Amino acid sequence: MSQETTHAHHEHPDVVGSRNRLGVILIIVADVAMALSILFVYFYLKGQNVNNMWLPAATEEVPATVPVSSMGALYIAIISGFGMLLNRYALQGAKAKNQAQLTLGAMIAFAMSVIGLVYQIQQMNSAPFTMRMGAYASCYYLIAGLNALHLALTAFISLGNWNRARLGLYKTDHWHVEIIQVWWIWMTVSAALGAFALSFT
Amino acid sequence: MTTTMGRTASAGHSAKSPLIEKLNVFTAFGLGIILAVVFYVLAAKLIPEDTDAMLIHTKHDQIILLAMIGWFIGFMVGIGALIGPFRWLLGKDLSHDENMFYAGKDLGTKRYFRYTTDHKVVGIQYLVTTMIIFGVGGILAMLIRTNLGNPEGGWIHPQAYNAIVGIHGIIMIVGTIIMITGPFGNFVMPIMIGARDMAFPRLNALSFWLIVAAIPPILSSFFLGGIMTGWTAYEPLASESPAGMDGYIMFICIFAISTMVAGANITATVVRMRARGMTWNRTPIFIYGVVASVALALPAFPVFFLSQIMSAFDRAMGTTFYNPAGGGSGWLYENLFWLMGHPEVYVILLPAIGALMEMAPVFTRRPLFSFNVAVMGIAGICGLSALVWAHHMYMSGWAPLLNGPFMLTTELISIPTGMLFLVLVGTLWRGRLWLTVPMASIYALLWNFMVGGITGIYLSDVPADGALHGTMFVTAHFHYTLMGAGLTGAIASLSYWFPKMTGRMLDRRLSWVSFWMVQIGFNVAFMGMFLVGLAGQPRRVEAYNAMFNRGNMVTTAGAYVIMTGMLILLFAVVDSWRNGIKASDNPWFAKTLEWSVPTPVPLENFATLPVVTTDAYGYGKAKS
Amino acid sequence: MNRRIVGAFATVVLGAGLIAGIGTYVSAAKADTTILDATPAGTLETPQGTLKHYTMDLSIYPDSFFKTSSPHPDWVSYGPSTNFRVPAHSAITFTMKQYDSGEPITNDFFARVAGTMNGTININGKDVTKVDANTIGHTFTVRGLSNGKSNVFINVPMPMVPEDKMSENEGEYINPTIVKFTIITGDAGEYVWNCEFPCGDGTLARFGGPMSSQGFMSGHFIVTDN
Amino acid sequence: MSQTQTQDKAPWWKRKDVKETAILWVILSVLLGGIAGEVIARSMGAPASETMANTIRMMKVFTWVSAPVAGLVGAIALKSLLQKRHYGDTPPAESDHEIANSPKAAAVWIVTSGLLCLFALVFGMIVMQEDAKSLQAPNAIHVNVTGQQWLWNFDYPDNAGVRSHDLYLPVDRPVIFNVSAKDVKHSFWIVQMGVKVDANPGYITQTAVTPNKIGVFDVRCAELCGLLHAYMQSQVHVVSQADYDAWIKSQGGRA
Repeated sequence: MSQETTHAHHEHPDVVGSRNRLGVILIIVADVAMALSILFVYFYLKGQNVNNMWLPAATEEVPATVPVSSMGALYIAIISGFGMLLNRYALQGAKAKNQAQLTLGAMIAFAMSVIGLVYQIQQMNSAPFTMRMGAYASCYYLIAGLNALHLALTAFISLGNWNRARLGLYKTDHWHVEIIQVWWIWMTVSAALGAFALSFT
Repeated sequence: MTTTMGRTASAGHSAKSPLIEKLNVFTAFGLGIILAVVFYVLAAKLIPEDTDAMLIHTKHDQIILLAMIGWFIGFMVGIGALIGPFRWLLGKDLSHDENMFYAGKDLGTKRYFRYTTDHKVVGIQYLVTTMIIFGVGGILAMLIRTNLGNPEGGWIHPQAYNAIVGIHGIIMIVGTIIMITGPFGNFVMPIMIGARDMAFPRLNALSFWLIVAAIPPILSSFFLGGIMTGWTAYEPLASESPAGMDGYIMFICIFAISTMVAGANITATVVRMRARGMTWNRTPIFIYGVVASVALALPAFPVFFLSQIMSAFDRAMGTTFYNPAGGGSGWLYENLFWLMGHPEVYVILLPAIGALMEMAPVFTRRPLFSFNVAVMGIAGICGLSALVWAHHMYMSGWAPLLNGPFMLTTELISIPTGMLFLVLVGTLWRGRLWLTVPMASIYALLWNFMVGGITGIYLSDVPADGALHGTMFVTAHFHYTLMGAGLTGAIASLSYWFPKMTGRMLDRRLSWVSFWMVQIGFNVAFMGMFLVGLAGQPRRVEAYNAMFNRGNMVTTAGAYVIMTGMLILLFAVVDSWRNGIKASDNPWFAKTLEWSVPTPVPLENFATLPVVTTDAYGYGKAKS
Repeated sequence: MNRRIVGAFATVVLGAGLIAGIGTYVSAAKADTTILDATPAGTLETPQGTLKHYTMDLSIYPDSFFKTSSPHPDWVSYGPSTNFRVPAHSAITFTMKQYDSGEPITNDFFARVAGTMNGTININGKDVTKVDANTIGHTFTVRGLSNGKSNVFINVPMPMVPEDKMSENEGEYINPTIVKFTIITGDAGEYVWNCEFPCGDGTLARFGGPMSSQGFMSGHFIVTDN
Repeated sequence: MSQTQTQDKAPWWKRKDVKETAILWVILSVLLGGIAGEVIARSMGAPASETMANTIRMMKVFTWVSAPVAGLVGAIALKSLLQKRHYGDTPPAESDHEIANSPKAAAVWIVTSGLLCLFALVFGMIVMQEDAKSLQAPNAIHVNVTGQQWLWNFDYPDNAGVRSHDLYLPVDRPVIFNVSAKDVKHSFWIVQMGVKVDANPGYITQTAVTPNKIGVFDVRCAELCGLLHAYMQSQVHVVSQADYDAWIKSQGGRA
């Protein structure tokens, strides 16, 4: 996500912008591949149900695993959605050369990513089972972990975005904000995918 | 090597933060080792002991993995990989002078030991690293072959033997993946398309230093009990293995990130930064090979990454993705692994064939035969290679009904592959063959890849796989494709682009000697391996029935010839690099752009960016 | 020209030397390099006539503290060595002191005796052909490659020592299960043995750790001529 | 092959070098097909089941089918090598023609390879069906195969309690193997019968074969399974039905 300005002094910002957008999209492609294979893992193990241990039966030392409701994951997706909208609001501000709107949107978007991250971690801590309790539990933590990772990354990016907006670095060109918008969209979609998977227990 | 004559203006590095100047490979290793030790000690102290209630003990793996993560963080911080992102975060983007410093301006040889962004420096760094990796893998190969000299093995203990086999496999796979896109894709490709640098120079440096950071973990696994799984790291065996497995996991995770970064970078460069007038029809075929390769790796390696993350969790957190006792499945791992694993072999092959197709017109002095078919072939291979993974699992019993469909997709791949053969022989036909090592390498590729391809047809067939799967036949088959075709292409590329990269010619006599020793030794060795495979010797065995002894002796003998040839090549490279014959700017009289720039190549390649008006294969048109 | 030939030659020599050095190091780096030889004990009447007789005494400890330098002192292990050398075409009588506790075995095929003289083993003085699959401590299972001469299969299950009898005074275990059995060796060759009772606690399928590492619960079983 | 067409008047197939290439093509194809086919048949040894016989026959056919392709590539490459060579530090004169492509040649090439693929596929499918027959055979006997690090053991469910380390089978009777593993992945492989299926922990996989030859054959593990993988081998004793029943009795089963 860093700006590559080695030769920007003799290149038009739009050229640099489109190049960076392509780069980010390609990296997102890789991330998509990973997210999709996580769905594959979830549904494959669910379908195989090896030794009937997808949701293990209760034994004296290990209590039975109870599937959590997928609402939690859905809330994460919704929070990300809000973040995306706010970043879009900031983008419109940048386009309209409205510094205040840009800064405000970027700030709240950052706040959203932090809220989402905290909430996701809280969910992981309050789950009624541990990772060791069978395939379902493992997969739940895998999906939650991916969300947490994405949200942490988003927090870093949107913090930088807010900071740069604050410093007025987007006066001349605002392609950073556009690219961050692309990332926010993927953030939301991936969270939604996780929620989709978890809605099947 | 390249000096740093850039634009003479603004040489003053006034506004630069001193931190950038301080960091280099030494600070990286220092910080990495320190953090590794710190993490190790803290983890050993803080992590609670395993209780007997736990079916899988995890403390040891947690300690080892944390130490390796510590190494990784320390190394990347120490090399300066995080400066860019944090400067972006703070809104203090790097100034032009700082970027020039990053690009290695006026740093002389120091730039080879820093986070240098100049694609030519990265290319040289990759070249040396690749040679080191092949050195390690080669040593392990010789140990394997020596141990197989007698049926009862025993020279090396089975545990060490399994570790050697596995690490030889994975480190050679990584070496062959980077052997062309790394050195030549970075050094030559941007010049070839008429660009001043890669699209994202800092990501370029990142992708290289990630590989350096990945190597210590895999080597450390020798001292952590080794890995007993072979390069495929099949589960659940990998969960049963000693802590050496953690080194493998760490190695793969870091390498996968590097591949992803490089893939995005190279693809963006080629798509967005080709010179004016370089339409897709005028883009050299080597570029297609490289882009196809990295574009294939881009979605493939994250899957591998994930499979190893899950292995790590199974080992260190007690999850049960793969452990059947907890509802896990080994078939899951196989699917994930081969979803990456089959595209990966074309990731290795395509740049090699692309490079040789690039050289064919130069050394036959006639146009590349049917450029479009070549592109179609490469595209076809890319498309199909994502649909064939399960032919590695015909015998795993995971879905017998799918064997038919996967047999179809697998055999279809022989069509685009055949197109590449057509292009090569079509270019040779009635050309004036300029007999150089690259020219001879084209013939070597035709033979080796033909053998590899036809044996592949047997293996793609389910009933035949019932007899051949898991035997030495498979081992010989993929050595013919990866080494006989891939590595041959890489060595040809080395002698072809050596003049541009080093300013000197690769010693002709020595490289011929090495060429013949490697090719003859290779064919002797792996023909012998085909025979024992057909006769029923399993792969990856430390001892075997006496009936296979003769074939194994042949293979071992061949292996020693290869070793000699490779060592001669090593000397030729080192010697020619230091005091070989000075090369002209265009010793092969080729028409691609990289030969139009002076040697050594100036910092930003082109004083003025070129404009392309025709493809690079206009040979043989002189008299018409 | 001259210099190049010399240089190339030197590189080859150095490279080969390096490989040889590493190879020697690796082949020497074994956790258990010792080999235990059978001790002669006259002759023995066997179903196959009178054969030279040898004896071999082994112990199985719940840990490997007895080893001077063990990377994992807490791992279960055979002792005093894990590599045995016995002469071909002769009768070998093993006396095994099994000091470890046990559990039901995962695959009760290995609770059956196979490959010993008369198909029996002697446990604490009683001859038996199979033992209770729920009280196995370890097994001693020898096999070779499947080609004619060396297709050998010997399986000797060893009952556990009940936890309460496993009392220990200053590192000395007492009350072992004593298992005696005689095997008749075939042709010379290199065979292997390992324990088929999963005793690698805390590893997957309990077959990692000592079960999958050299020098603990597996080793070489070398049959030599004369 | 039409990529040899050039500007001059004579039809391309009349040209001298084309004719020589054609001859070379025939010679190479015969050599490759003959030698490779022979080597394969010899190294794979005498089959002990129809499955293995089919496999060997099929591999020979594939060899003969792909030999002409390899032969053609070889012929063109060799002919070009024999025609105009150049040594030295400076490039040769430009080649005397400039054919940059030949749609006809490409089309012929692609269609041909497509047809060969189709042939290989159909042929393989047919053999697959043949091999699958034993799996449906009504008179088949069942054997439960268990892989455990690092040994095989065999149960004969038709005679409860009969178990063995070496596999005993009656000749000319279909056998269905139900294969599983105790710990990690193994691969159950009867070498001379050309059947193989992985033994997966947590799953039961099936394969079947009809041994048609009395003798002693090999079972090997074909999937790296850890420390002593190399030694994970057993023998298969294929005996007459009478001997088989006798053996079952001797093991305490009622045949």
